Amino acid sequence: MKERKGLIIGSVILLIIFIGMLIKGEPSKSILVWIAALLTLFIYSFLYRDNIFYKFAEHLFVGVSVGYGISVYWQNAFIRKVFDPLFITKTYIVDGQFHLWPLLAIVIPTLMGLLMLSIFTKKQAWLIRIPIAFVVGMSAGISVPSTFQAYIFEHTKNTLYITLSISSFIMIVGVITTLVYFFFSKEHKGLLGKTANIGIWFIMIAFGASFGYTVMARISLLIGRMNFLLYDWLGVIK
Amino acid sequence: MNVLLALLFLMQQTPNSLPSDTTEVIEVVRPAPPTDVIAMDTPNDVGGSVSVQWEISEDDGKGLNNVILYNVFRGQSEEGPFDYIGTVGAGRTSYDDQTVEKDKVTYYYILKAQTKEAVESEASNVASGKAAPQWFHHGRWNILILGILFALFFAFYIRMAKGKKLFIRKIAGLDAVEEAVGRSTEMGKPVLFCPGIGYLYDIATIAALTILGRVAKKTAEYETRIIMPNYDPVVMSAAQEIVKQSYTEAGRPDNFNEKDIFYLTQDQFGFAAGVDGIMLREKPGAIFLQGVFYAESLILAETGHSVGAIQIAGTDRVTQLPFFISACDYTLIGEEMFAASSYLSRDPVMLGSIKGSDASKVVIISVILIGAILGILGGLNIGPFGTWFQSLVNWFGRG
Amino acid sequence: MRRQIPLILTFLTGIAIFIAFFIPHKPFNEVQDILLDWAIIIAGFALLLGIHSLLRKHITHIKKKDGGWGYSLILTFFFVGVFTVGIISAIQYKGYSLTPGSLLYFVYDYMVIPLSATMFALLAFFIASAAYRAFRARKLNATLLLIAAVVVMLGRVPIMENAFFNFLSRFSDWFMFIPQMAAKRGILIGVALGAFAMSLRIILGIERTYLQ
Amino acid sequence: MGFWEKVMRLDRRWVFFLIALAVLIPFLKPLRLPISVTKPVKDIFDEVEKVPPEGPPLLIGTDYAPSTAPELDPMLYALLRHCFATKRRVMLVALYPQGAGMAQAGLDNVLPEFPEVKSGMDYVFLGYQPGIGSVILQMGEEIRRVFPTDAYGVSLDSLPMMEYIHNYDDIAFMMDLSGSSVPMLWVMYAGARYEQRIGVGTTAVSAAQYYPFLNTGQFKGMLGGLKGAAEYEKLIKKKGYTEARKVATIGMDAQSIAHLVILFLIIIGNIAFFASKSHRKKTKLTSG
Repeated sequence: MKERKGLIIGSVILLIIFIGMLIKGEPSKSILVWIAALLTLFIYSFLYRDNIFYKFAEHLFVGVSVGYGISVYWQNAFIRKVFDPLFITKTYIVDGQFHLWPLLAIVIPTLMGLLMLSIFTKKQAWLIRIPIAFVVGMSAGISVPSTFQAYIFEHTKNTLYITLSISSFIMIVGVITTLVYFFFSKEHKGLLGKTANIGIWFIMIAFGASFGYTVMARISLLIGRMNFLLYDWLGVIK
Repeated sequence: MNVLLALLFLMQQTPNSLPSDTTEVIEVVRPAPPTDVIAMDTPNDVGGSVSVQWEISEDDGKGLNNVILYNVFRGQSEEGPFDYIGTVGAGRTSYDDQTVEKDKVTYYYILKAQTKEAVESEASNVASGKAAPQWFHHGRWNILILGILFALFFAFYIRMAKGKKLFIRKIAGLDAVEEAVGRSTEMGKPVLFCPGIGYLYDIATIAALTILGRVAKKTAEYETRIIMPNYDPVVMSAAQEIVKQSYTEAGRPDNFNEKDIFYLTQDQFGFAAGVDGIMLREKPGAIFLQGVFYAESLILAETGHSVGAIQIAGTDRVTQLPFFISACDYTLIGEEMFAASSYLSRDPVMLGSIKGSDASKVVIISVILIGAILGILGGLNIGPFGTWFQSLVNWFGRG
Repeated sequence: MRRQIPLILTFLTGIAIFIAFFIPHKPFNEVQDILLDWAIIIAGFALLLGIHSLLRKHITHIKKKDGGWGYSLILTFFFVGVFTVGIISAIQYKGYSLTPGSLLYFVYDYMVIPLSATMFALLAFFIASAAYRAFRARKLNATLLLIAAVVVMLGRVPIMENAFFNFLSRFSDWFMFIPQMAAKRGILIGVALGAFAMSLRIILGIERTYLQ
Repeated sequence: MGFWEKVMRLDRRWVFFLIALAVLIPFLKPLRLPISVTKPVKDIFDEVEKVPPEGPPLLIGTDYAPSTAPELDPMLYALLRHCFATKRRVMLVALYPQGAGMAQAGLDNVLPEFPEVKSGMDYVFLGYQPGIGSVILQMGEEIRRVFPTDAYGVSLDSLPMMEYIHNYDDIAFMMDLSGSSVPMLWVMYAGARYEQRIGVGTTAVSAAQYYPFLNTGQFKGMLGGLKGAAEYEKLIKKKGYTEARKVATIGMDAQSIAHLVILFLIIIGNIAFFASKSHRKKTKLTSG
């Protein structure tokens, strides 16, 4: 309970600092800046605990982003890829000649899309599996060659840039032991176990290092927001 | 990659006017033209493109050192006339003419070097070439070969596996699924499954959905509520089907509530804000963060931790793994997540494919080891190892 | 039937894209782009399901007037509002509603971006709390995590100008380039093999959880 | 529960509070932690010093978006202040769609401090053009070909400053601010083909990948992250050019303090962990 009290006092101090600055500084006269600043504070209030301000900002954010997303998607999916080619540019008519294939290339996906809506019927709801099966099959087909290209070949090749140095040695040991850690079909005992252990050390060191490396970028984000609050909104700093 | 894309983009662009009008030339010192121009079909394409190659001008980087550009011209016959088609910078020795209208028709090319003062050299020799489409991408042999080899491993091990009991090493994060759902049930709290912000065409999302199937079966058995906010509506639809099926298999189809698997928003941080809100209000006892995650990973995992849930995370995005490792109780690292469906089902055929994947790993490790040995021997200038090493690296670098 | 058709479709789509990858000749060169377009169109329809799912949930809340229905009202209001703005902008700019100067662009600039930036910046707090909790020398693995993080963090903000910090700064860069990269490559090759196995299982119809 | 156990289970909101203070305090009361100027930054400063006042301009590329603005904006401000305070001319160009907004925001921020600086006389803002590589190449021939007008629609020919400026020959130094791969394109096209001298300003995360290009001289210098910007601010201050608020220096203070706070928390957490562990062992021994 005592700890709670301390926290409340801490939060109140922060609030007082802000109110003090609001009085002392030259707050922005733009309503947009005020709205953005208040929403920023609303969202940060959730660091203390869930409250009505955060709930308000959260629901506003979800509502706005869905409305925005559907507007953009509407445009990209329906207007550009279905409506325009079907009725405006008529891609299936070239030099006055009718071509079946370009028409099918619009009609087939539209029909598959309509099958998504089969979920609303009770009996034919299974039809939704057809578009899902199509998308999954497509992703599997794309993933096979691209994983080879982008991951296996790229990383094997880059590992093989070898010089006679400690760095090269560490690189090779690191890649191999990490790969050994991902052996699933053998129990990690004996030599395999030891190698896999070195692999997990490498993984842990790597995770620690990239964690530490990222701190700066994250703090930068907060500095950016703080600058907005103190400079653009409150005008306390020149 | 970005640089490559930009380069491709640049190649399609041509300056919209010709740098040829020079009105006040006082003394014209013409640079030497490029030499040994050859033209040939651009390999591994759909046709409509001819590659022109040449040796740089005597005054490019040496001699007068005043060449800054090469202008490429194309004609229908050896005598011309030649039309300007594009420009590349000094030092470059090739240009892909992608504006060829007809395949299998011979075109003629000449080049001229150009200086900063817009003085052009004499024309180079005339080269001729035809464009043609190809039926096989020769730069991708390596992918086809390795792909077939690995696929054969899979076929072999799947065939071997039928009807056998296969070993698979312990994956702590997956063993914890039952514990997590069980604890949630004891506390009378729901289970939250978050598939991240991937689409159904991310393999990691599909892997997450297979995990969802097992989790849902457990929640059905324990009669615990499962909540799943979604980023992609296609994933939502698939998830609804999966959970419904899991509940039917567990003999409790009536407990399935479609409304608990709902769409939230397709905005990265809007989604994070929404899921945070759900965590704070529903106070789930177990949280599964499985799939594709970007910066929101830590926002979700820290909020999840603050409500006291057991958290099991998993993703193939390496940049986010450090945050899951530090904030969650269990984390499936990369491939562990793809192995999950085999691990959880214990189906011999599925486990066979895991064995196939391990065999492929042995191949890659061997390649790296052999490469390292060749590289060291090559580095010490012993025998032909250096060249062998180079060809190995090149083989991996093609395509 | 209800199972076979989807499985066959998955097989055919997967194989078609895989084969097309190796053939630059027409019409194979376009297969992947066309099918990706199809997926976008399908996703467009699926979005209708998403909107239905979201609105049904919140409209029921509002109708029942149960706890927090006011927030559901806010969400619905802003959704409808921004959606209307999107339609107006689309009409105004002939389908290109995101043209700078349009109302939708304004919403993006003044609402979506600042709210995203604010949520994003929460990470500054969370990265600190996660570090405090996780970086304890419990076991060897956790200790390695801790040491690597501390070394790199010290290398990032040289507090003093001396040889030690100069070395640390260089060392943390080396750390990112060599040991960090090594493990990352190992994980990524593993991910690629796992994804390859998963894709094969899907194409061959062994993995069918997603089609339950 | 002993003291150390309490520390171990410290409410995470205290951590949030400390981080908030760590970032807030430097804004209110700059600490001016010592910043040592590194060579890549000094090189950039020297290059800008070599730009002749009222002569050929410094070209600044603003190829970044709001997500990297916290790190790159301070560089833009510092460069603009450096030039405006010393009567050096500036040209701004954006090859990144959102970059034009960033450049305009930068000008809006800095211009009030220099009432005598006029668009078209002392600086020209070219605006945005799509097609990164080809724009860079064409600017090497004639800037007017790609940018017939400036960002405000005024013909370049009517701007006094542009009278003798046609291509890279007339530009003293080029500085690209970007967290993406655009600086590499500047090096490949403007640098390699037109021998334009180029410097880069980038985020702390991307900085590491540019070091090799500093060694080869393809980039004449580099500002890396907030730290680079802070060092640059220090150099301008030392020359007495401006008294303006030093965004990056404040930011760097905040960075250092926040990093120290996190390191301190990690250390305290570990002390608490071991202290409470040994405490528990002792109690076990006595009771057993």
